[in-house]
Amino acid sequence: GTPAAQQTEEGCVSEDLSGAERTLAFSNWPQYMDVDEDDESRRPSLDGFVSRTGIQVTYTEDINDNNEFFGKVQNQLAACQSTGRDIMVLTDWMTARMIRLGWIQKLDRSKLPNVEANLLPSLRNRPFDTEDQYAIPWQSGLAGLAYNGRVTGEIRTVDELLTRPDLKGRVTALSEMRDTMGLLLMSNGHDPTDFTAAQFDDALTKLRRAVDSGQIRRFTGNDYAPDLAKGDIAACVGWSGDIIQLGFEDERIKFVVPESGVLLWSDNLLVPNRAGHKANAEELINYYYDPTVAAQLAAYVNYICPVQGAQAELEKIDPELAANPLIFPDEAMLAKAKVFMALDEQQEREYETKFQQVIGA
Amino acid sequence: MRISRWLAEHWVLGVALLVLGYLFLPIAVVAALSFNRPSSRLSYDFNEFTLDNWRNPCATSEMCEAVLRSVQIGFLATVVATVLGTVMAFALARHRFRGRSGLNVLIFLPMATPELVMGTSLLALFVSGGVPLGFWTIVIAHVMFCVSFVVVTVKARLTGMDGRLEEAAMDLYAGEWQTFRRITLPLVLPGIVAAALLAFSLSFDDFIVTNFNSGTTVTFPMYVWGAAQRGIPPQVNVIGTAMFGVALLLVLATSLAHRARAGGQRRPAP
Amino acid sequence: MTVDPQTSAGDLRLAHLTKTFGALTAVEELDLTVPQGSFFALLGASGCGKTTTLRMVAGLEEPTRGRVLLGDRDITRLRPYKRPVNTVFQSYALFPHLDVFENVAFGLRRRGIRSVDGQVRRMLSLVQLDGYERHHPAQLSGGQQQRVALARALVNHPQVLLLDEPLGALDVKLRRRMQLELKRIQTEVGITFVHVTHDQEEAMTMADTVAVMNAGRIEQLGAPAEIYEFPATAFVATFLGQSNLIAGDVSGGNGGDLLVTAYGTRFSVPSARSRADQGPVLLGVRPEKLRLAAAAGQVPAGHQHVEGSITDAFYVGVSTQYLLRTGWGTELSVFVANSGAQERFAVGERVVAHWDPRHAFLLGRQVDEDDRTAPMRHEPVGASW
Amino acid sequence: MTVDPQTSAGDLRLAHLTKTFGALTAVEELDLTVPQGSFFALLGASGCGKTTTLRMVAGLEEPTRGRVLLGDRDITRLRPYKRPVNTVFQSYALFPHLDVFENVAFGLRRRGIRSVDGQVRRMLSLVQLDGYERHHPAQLSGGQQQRVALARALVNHPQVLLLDEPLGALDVKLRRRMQLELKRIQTEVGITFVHVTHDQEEAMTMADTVAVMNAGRIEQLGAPAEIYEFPATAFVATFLGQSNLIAGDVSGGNGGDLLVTAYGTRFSVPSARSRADQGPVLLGVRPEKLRLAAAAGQVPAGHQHVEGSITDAFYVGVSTQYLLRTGWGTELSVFVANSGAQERFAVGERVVAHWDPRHAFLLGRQVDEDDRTAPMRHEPVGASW
Amino acid sequence: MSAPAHVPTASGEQPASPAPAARPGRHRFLPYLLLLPGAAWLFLFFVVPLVQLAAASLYDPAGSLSTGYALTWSFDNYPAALQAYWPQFGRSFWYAGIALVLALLMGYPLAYAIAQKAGRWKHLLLVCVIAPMFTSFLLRTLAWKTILSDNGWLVGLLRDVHLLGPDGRLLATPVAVVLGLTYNFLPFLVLPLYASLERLDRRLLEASSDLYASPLKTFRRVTLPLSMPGLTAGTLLFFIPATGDYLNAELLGTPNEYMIGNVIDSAFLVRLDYPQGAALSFLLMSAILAVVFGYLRNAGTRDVL
Ligand SMILES: Nc1ncnc2c1ncn2[C@@H]1O[C@H](COP(=O)(O)OP(=O)(O)OP(=O)(O)O)[C@@H](O)[C@H]1O
Ligand SMILES: Nc1ncnc2c1ncn2[C@@H]1O[C@H](COP(=O)(O)OP(=O)(O)OP(=O)(O)O)[C@@H](O)[C@H]1O
Ligand SMILES: NCCCCNCCCN
Ligand SMILES: [Mg+2]
Ligand SMILES: [Mg+2]
Repeated sequence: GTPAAQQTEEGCVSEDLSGAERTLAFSNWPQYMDVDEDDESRRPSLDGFVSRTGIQVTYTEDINDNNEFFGKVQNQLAACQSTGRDIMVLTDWMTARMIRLGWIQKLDRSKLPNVEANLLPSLRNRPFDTEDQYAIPWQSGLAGLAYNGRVTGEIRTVDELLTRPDLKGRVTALSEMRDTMGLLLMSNGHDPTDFTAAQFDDALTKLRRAVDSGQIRRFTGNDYAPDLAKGDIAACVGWSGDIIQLGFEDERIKFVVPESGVLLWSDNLLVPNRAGHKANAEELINYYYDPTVAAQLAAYVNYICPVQGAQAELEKIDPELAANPLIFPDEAMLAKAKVFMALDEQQEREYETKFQQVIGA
Repeated sequence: MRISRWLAEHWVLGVALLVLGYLFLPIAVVAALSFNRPSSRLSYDFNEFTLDNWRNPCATSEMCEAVLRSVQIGFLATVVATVLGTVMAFALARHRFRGRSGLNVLIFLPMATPELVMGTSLLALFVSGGVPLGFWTIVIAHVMFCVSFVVVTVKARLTGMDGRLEEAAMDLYAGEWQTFRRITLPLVLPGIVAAALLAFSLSFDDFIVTNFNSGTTVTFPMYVWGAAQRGIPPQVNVIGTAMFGVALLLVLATSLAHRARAGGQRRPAP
Repeated sequence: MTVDPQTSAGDLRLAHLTKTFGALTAVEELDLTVPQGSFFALLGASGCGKTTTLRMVAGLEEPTRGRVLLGDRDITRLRPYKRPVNTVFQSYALFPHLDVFENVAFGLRRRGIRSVDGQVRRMLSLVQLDGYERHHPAQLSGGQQQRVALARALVNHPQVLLLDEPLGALDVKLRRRMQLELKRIQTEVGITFVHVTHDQEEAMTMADTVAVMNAGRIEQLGAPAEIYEFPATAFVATFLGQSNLIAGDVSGGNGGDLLVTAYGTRFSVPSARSRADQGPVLLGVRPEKLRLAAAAGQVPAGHQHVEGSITDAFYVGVSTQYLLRTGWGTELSVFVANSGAQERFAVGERVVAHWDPRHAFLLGRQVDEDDRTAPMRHEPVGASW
Repeated sequence: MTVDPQTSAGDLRLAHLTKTFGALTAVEELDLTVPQGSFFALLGASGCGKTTTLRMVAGLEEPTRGRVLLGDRDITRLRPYKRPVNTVFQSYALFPHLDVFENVAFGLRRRGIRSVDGQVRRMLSLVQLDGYERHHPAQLSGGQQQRVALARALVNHPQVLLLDEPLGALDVKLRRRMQLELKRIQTEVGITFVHVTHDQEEAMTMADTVAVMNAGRIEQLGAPAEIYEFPATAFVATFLGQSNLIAGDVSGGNGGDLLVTAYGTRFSVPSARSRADQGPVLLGVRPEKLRLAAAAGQVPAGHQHVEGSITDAFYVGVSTQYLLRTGWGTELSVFVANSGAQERFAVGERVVAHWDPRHAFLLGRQVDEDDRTAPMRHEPVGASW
Repeated sequence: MSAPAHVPTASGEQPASPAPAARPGRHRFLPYLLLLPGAAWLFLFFVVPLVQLAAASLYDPAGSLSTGYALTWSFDNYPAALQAYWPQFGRSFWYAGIALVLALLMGYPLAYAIAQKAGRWKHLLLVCVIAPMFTSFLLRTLAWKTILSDNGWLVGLLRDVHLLGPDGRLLATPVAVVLGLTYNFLPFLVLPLYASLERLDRRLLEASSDLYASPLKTFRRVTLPLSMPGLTAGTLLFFIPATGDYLNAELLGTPNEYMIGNVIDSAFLVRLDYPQGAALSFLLMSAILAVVFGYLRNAGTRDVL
């Protein structure tokens, strides 16, 4: 057999080499960092961090999907080995799992004054990290629908996405169970914050039908974006910021908040065990909680910014963006946005397995 | 009548050319895109001709590092696998010993095992052994799946070789080592070169096994995989096209060199 | 077949040489001396152990027993590359990746000789291959390849050159040419040649000494004409050239002659040409020694004769070959040169075959052995092939 | 060399058959009739177009011009698998993946014949391979393979069987055996055999008709003895058997004889044996037709003679071959059968070579042509090889 | 004749040198020495992991990451895995099989033409078969994605000639997956086949046509059987990786085309169900081996590789 993957603070000690090595390995999702319009190899906010602190950042966009990424690093973390990354960005539920497994290093709050000052209250003291010492939000966002108006007409509802004949085979959904199933639960009139197993099964049946009929081409991670942009995919389940970014290049690509509701989630900055540069990571976290930096980032990625005061800063750069409810959600938007309920290990396994079976793997 | 006879004799060539066309079709797309200035980062359509990508193939340093890394891994894996495999091929072709058939199975099995299975099982080994994943675990894995191909290729060449040549060399005052160095090795060399080329192409192109055993190390195929998820920089196509060209030149050069050594066309029998 | 007592410094001697492969004895207690500088031919049926013998001399095979000596030096256990012996292999075994020059230079280079150029060129010119230095073996004709193989061996000035059917793969015409060439070169360089061949004519025309091997042993050894004219055994008589052998019994003596009775007829053979002087014998006459006459009256005095009828006749240009059925039912074969002088006979004609008793020879015979007819040139030699 | 006007239903006729490969003309305007049921041999130097001719008959090569007819049927453009013609290939081309039985059955099965068993077994027994049905070609000796190839072709009862040097790869001994075998089988089955060979002896002993080809054309065609005894051209005289050719000029006639002056000496040749009756000629005598005498006085009446001294002598068992230097400096070659009756001569001795004029023949000569000596058996035939 | 009585010894006899002259005893251990490094490598990095994987396939399926997995010899994992994923299983063999047929239809003429008809272009053509392997597998597959894309010229062309309906697609269909499999593994089929066809003696083909076999019959009765060793080796080298592949299905297909490789991939990397992943891996391997040995038996050439 294999031993449990559970680690403890005492059992798996990480050494911080930040004093000697001014470097940082940063794993993130694609389209989650501002890029210079003229020179795509430059990332202004990150470059700002480098010049401000002298810490060299190796920035890798190698997270496409929470599960996929977990699969990549779990062997090392379970064995208390370095993943080669100092900081990484994962969604709430995955963050919760990692913390539960003891794979995440505790941050030194004293080195995060900006976080202390500017983290949105709604994102503090969350159940999986009651003292905000493991996971600091990077961005929040919405999971909803998107379409490319160049190749199809407008889409308003989840049902349209799953059944409209002209979309057959040109639709993708997310392999992120909570996003896809959350939308389906809501389209069935159920509440993703609080649903029963039967309700889940109903939603899953609906999904299966769409898969079997060939309506859904693929279940994707973040990689739906290029296909949607190209028009290979007419419509999909996607994440707000990505779509808005695509919309800048082609205004016919639109994000849709279905009437039945959207999913709200946050991605968090995490320092895994055996990461050698925790202090450098803390400097980075603190840097991004500077409202001007946060605004710079938000202006590009168009996700929901967790930093108080960023909206004011953004107003200075781009007032139109600052008023976009998808970036700084208003009450109406928040009413439609639901957070997928927390699952215990047993539930998670059960629902994941069922979901995976439907999405074909 | 004559036309039908000509057709009867040449249609195969026609089909072969069509199939070659099929083999080259995607390469042509890759090559074309290497001259493309994409309309946007996420676009993969041919937009506008440019030489920029070729002038500046390292737009992203990750990509060029990945290419370099893949070449290094490919080189190391090729050298090790070729040495190990060649030596094994010699033992198998030239000696009778106990356990031969078992060994043949051991060599055949990796070729009969889906890459996925090899990748996952090897990963489990590294993790349970506490071996940090990275460059060297990739090399180890690549050597493992290349060795069998090398053995098979070299062995075929060796068994086809006339053993009397070695006797003739010994008769002509060449000791064991000299015989090996002057006769056996040069004669088997084309087989070894072919095996090495095969090994390199297998290693350079591997995604599945590498993906499982790479840790955070990124090889070129893995870079392409990742890039495909977020929009491929056109320079990737430059690398792809260049590798194709290099392969063409390399293989062509070796076969020309070989032909030159063998001394051209065989004379018709007297 | 015993070791020659007086041997010179460079003679090749095999003493009690034996080689067994598992249960099979390929070479059995071979004793043999090949005088230095001679052209020695080893003849024998397929599988009789010729190649094995040569391989032991070359060091490519280790003898089970016995010794190989060069002069007084025992080389039995020397590795092949340490022996002053070279081989021309049947299939030439030219190195395909080396050109003609490098093939020939191979042995010299292996012995650490630096300036090989002169020697190689001289050797290539000896075998008339000047200008072919940069050709590769695949670009040469069979005859040219053969000469490269020869040059490659000769350039080393070995004490002994072994030739294992070097002409076996050539067509008849080329073969004849190469034979002369080999002989010329051997005369020129004066090295000991040990030549293995299947072809008796080849052995006879080229060698100073011929050894006829049978089942791992040597049956007879001597000058070609000596063996041909007076073979020691029935095997030799039929293997080297062809013979009509008539089964009979010695019935007495008559001065220098032995009397033999066969099928009720009496024949005489000079005792000097007899290998047996009593009991069952085979009376041998070579087909070209037999002559034909239309009637017994035309038989020259002193000749012996047998009557019969022609059952077959073959015109082969130079000669005509007849098959004659004797009164007692077996057949004799007669070769008559087409010199224009002889009468022609037709199939069915009754004729008399006659011969000078001095051309006959007498061999010992196993009791159950029967007559043997010399096969005509175009007749199957044995039943099984 | 022209088409035989009266042809029977099954004759193989080649009419103006021509094949060019690029600039090279391999076969040139060949006209030839091979009578049904005959054993026809095609002889010629390497590269003269024999194989190409056969391949056109088999349908494996398409003629550039001309026609191939079987009886009255034009088969020039018929695909090979539709012709009643089979080939025994030089290398046999046996199917290595099929056993002997299946090799032989191949053609029958392809023609849709179901019960092949009896036919195949009968054929195997004809070539004496009963019991070898389940052997694979790799397990057979060369001679056995040859017979399988033969059986595989014969079992189809083709109208014409083409044999392209089927014996070329065999060693001399086996070759002789196979020749007889082939002849026997042809006599038995009565199929037309067209046999290509390099070996003139082979052609002469086996064929009813021999055609000598040279550079894409046929030089002479006829019964073997006819061609041998009275060749039409110098090429034929030296290619089929061997000849001493003496350059001279016709100096007049004398009854039924022509008088030839060569080197100041007068010789006569019956006009019936002359291919030219004026101008420069070659006087031909075959070496076995020459006889040796110690002195001019011993030359029989009516014989013509040349004096000279022996420069070389080869003992080859059946015969001894002498080289004689004539007074005018060229050489003659003389074969003397070792029948025991003839005197032996030593190198250096002065002798007289003589012949019956009826054994000489006369050929036309190019003005610049010189003497040619029949090569001795063991002398190089040409300068370049 | 002054013969060199002594020849300088070739010094430094190497263990790696083969000794054609059989010297009993001399090289008894040499083969083992030669085999040791390679065999050890394969043993350590192939056999041992495989055994480990075998053990993993028998873990308690109720185990989890946080609790760990216990080896409970749960053979039930096998039927359970098969039951859950037999469609993907079947599909793997089905797609690989169709791809094999296509590859044979394309690869045989190609190999044949190169070996027998190409004359002096032989080497160049052979290079052309190998060279694409140097352009990344992924790049080529992505290129196929572009070629087959709904808005691409190919689909447009096929729609124009009505081989595809107005809404017809190529990408994300079984056709695309099978095409991708065919494409990617074709060189592995062609190379051994070529080696075998190159050795084919043309004279045998002539003999066959001389013996009344039409070109088709000649192919069926002579060419095909004689190329069997290469065909067998090529078939295996094509079929095995094709069956276990998941990238083509992933990139060119939809969940409806997913093969067993996709399932194993997700079992190991996404669902983290090691027992099931391992069990599926072993099921796949044994299925492949069963097919292979069944095939080898029929092909009659055991000694292909
Ligand atoms: N390595 C070996 N192992 C077993 N038997 C062998 C070996 N080499 C030769 N023999 C056997 O020894 C006998 C003599 O073989 P050898 O090759 O010396 O014959 P040969 O006279 O050269 O025949 P050929 O004229 O056919 O070449 C044969 O019966 C042969 O099969
Ligand atoms: N396919 C071909 N292409 C070009 N030239 C050819 C071809 N086949 C034969 N030739 C040439 O045609 C001539 C006649 O060849 P062919 O094979 O008929 O000769 P051959 O009489 O059979 O000779 P051999 O006795 O050597 O077999 C030769 O010069 C040969 O080189
Ligand atoms: N381009 C950045 C997308 C980040 C998505 N994070 C995953 C959220 C899952 N609910
Ligand atoms: Mg031998
Ligand atoms: Mg020919």
